[in-house]
Amino acid sequence: MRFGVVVFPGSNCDADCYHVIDKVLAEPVEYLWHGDRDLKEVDCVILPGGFSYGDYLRVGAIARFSPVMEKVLEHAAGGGLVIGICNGFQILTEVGLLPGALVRNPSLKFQCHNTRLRVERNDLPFTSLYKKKEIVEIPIAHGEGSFVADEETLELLEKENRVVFRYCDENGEINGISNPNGSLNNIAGICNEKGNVLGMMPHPERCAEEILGGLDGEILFRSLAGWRQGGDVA
Amino acid sequence: MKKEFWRKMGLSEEEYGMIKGILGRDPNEVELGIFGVMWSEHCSYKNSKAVLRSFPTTGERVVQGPGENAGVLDIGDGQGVVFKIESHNHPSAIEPYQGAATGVGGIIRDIFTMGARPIASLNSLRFGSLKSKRSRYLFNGVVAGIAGYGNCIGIPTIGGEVYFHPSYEENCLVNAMCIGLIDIKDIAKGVAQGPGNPVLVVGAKTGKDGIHGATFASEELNEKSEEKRPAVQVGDPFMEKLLLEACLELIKTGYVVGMQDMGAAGLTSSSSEMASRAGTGMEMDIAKVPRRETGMTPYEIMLSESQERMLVVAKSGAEKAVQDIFAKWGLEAVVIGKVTDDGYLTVKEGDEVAARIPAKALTEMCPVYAKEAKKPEYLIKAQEYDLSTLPELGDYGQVMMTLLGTGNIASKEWVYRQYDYMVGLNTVVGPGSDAAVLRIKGTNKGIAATTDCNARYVYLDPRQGGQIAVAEAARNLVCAGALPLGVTDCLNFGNPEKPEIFWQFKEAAAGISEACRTLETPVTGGNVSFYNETKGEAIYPTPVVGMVGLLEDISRVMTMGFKDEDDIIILLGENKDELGGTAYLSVIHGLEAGKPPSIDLEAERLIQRTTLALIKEGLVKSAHDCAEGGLSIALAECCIAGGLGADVVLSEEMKASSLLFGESQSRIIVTAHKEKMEKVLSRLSINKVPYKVLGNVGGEYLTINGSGWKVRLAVCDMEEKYRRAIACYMDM
Amino acid sequence: MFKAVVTITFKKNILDPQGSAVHKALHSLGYPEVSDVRVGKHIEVVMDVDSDEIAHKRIEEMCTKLLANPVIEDYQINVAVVE
Amino acid sequence: MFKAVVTITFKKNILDPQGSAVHKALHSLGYPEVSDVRVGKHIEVVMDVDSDEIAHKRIEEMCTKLLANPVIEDYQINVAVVE
Ligand SMILES: Nc1ncnc2c1ncn2[C@@H]1O[C@H](COP(=O)(O)OP(=O)(O)O)[C@@H](O)[C@H]1O
Ligand SMILES: [Mg+2]
Repeated sequence: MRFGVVVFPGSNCDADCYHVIDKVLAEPVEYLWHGDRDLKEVDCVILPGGFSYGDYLRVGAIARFSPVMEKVLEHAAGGGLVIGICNGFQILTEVGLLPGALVRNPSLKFQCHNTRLRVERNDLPFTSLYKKKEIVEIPIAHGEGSFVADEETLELLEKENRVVFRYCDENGEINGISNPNGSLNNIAGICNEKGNVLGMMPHPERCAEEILGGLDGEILFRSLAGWRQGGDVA
Repeated sequence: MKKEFWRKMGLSEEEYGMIKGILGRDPNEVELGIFGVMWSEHCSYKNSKAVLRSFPTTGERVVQGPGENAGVLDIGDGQGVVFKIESHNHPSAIEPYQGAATGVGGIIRDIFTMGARPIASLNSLRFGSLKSKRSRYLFNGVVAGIAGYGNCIGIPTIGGEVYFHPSYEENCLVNAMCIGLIDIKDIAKGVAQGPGNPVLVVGAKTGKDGIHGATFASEELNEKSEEKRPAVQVGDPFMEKLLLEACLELIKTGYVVGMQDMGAAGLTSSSSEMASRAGTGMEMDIAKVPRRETGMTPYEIMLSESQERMLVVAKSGAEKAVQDIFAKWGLEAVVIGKVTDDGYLTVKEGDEVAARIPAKALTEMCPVYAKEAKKPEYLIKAQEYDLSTLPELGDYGQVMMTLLGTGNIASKEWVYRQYDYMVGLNTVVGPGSDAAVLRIKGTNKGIAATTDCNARYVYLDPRQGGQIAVAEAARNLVCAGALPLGVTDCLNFGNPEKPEIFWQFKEAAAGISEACRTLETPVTGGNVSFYNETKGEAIYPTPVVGMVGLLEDISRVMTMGFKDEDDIIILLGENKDELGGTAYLSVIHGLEAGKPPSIDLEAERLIQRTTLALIKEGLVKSAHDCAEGGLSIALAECCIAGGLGADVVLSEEMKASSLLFGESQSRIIVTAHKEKMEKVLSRLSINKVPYKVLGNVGGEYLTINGSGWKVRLAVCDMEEKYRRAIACYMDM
Repeated sequence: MFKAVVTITFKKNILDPQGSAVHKALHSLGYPEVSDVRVGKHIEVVMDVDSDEIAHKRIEEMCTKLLANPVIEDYQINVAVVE
Repeated sequence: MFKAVVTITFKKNILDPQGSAVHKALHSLGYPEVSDVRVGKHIEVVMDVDSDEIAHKRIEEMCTKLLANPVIEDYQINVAVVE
């Protein structure tokens, strides 16, 4: 599995994702410059966290017009894997690959801390090595991560089983207290219909080494790395 | 020249005379403006230089001491740690969000100007009481500003400190520290070498903002301060991120001769300092400087403090290559002049000469003053206060809970949860512990960092307070398993023209000096911030010590939380009957009096080295120093951090309040597995370190048994109090 | 020259935490008469075009393309001539 | 009931990074006619007061106390009656 990490001028988790794939997983990985229309034939595109173009107007708003995104859209349409983490998730909703939007945390504050997530499905290339309903700990770090969508969209997401991660408590309960940012239905991550595009607010790359406090995020990258190349997405 | 004009520039009559002497003629307005900022305290250190000379600045590991944009220490393998602290107090008091944000931006530039990649930030903050609306407004804005800038640029904010005290009510303190990592061979300096080499302005456009920021920082705040609008700027962290990446890419090419960020006094200070350091001159056509607004005068362009700009001296012929790199990042890089060999700073607008001044006249030739110093009256009274008459409160558990819930001791989680402290994947120990620890990828090493200053001690005895600030910083690093390496300091004081303030400053600096010598932590840079007063009232003297340390083996990193049931708790150091200057006195008795705790620097050093050896040998499982609130609070913090209780006996014959809440220095709490205890104790005996076995870890309660008294508190109750306190105030 | 002022507000069903925070703050500052607060964005775009009509058309386009996100936001446009 | 609309923008000489970012983005999206962009805040405050005059007085106060920081921002107020 060849990975590509997109670099927007204001990305700041690009090197972190690269590090995990290169040094922890020892898998091939390339940087993809925002101004180039070239995905370097990678299998999985990562849109990393950060502040793509400063995020001054709306998070992810300007990034969606960058040349590389044209190719990412094509890649996704052809069934290629795409994962957007944090700012990457915001970009995916702006560009329309995923529904809904991410708005300001009700606390009006940037929030950086660990969260517990329940893995809602493990039949995806991104989550195949997690157990179903497994509770994992992955940190968030965002000011605008509150997931919103209109009612129909939300219903559709639930009906089609497209919620991949939900904020939960230590027993896996989904409730208000375990919801750090007011996301509807405690949504932390969703996928598209085909299941080849994932967006999530928490940062799996930040817990992929024991010394940094956990390995729950590494499982996601290992799932991807082990996914059969060209294999069908469930 | 009219007297009002040079007075307005902050110059004295003698200084004006000197300038005329240097130039051999009357200066014009532009020249006077340039002298005004360069000879301001903020840029010239004219009132503090003589005192700062006493700092130890050399050592085996010092690659770059004071004088450059930041200090550099050798950490082995050809790598260096680059670090510096700086104040942004006055702007933050006027516009907390932007003031703090641009403070962070400024110190980050100092680090990457050296060619280093910034890897972490810290900050040291002081506000008035949390009960005050204005303080909460400032606190809220400052933290948001630090977060807004640091999170966006992607540099983790890994630690710092926050204190609340009424003396900061109007004049908050915002000190920002940044740490970078560099291959020593790649260090870039702020020098304009090689006559004929091109000089470029890179980064953001120049606007009218911040004109006279340096002079502003060299005056007291008053009702008129709010009118000094231009002195506050708006930061653009995205622009700085672009500038950072472009500069680091540029330095790799080898085309850079010298580089300096445009901080206080903008183009003026960067050009004159770069020329002065190299012994060269510089000629610039400011008509070429890209600007944001029309109709700017030479005076305004030279003095603008627009953020996110750098001055670069490149190798001749490399102009295009430099411009290409900046273009890739969407930035401008414009040649505005060249290095000359005449020693003059020549500012032209087109063909017109707007200013012509010897570069060294602006730097080295600035007069240095030895101010009058006088021991303040308050000190004698405060130190003589008779503490023996204090009533002994019975319910020590209640006192502990009260202390855990005061802003100065309570968890700073409300603050650091707003900071992205993880980005970069190096944060092994984040905020909330004694010191933060970063790993260095590709090696087994780690760097630890902290900032510290107990201003109450400094107020009650500036020299001793200065010593303790250094000792505590070093102790915090040691508790993380790191060897303290060096210091950057930010000396925040009132108006130095008052002999009492200057005395505080001199004494505190002397204390820092002494401690740095004994603990072998040279000072590689820092910052002085005077005039922190409002309406004639000075802040508490606050010499903040920023310190970095080295872990040779990151796997030996240490944290303060208790680890396992039945581990043995050992206290290194001695409990003394010292309540002067404590949090207990201040919070419970409303008193800020007495002599601060004594400190024996040699004993401190011994305890620190011994603790470090125990950690390196893997003999202990946790380490935490006793600081504000004393032994009882330190124990509570170990319990809360580890989620475990403890059973402790304090058998000494001493007043319970002194034993529990006294803040005697040079004490560290460690825990060890039962089977390692003998070995630990024998090490301590051999090293002649005084110690006491206090008890053991376990259960859900912290129980402290004294002679005739007992404290028993549930860990979860203490945690609730400790973690929620600041949020409670801020939700008001 | 034309100046278009675009006002962007959250759709009715979207929570406006900034508005609520300001509302709360105003109450605690002693303004009980305040019964609702909404916070939105104000964007001024100066354009060098020939007619009011073109100005309208172009700014409308900018709004749908970039300035507003129709999933969460409504916008309102005002165009005026400037010297 | 009165509704006050407060528009808050950075002062003229103050850098407006948001405005510059949008300006740049609009250019690269094919709107070269855009010559300036400023981004500010739009705040709607609904008040239950008796007269236009009081509404003005109170909102003016709220602006200086909380809504705007006169050090870097200008504000503009518009008050209208609402049902
Ligand atoms: N302004 C701040 N920014 C980030 N972290 C902070 C800040 N203030 C305090 N902290 C963190 O809270 C912890 C406790 O700080 P402090 O009370 O100064 O402890 P100590 O007495 O050990 O120096 C430290 O880990 C520190 O890094
Ligand atoms: Mg401290």
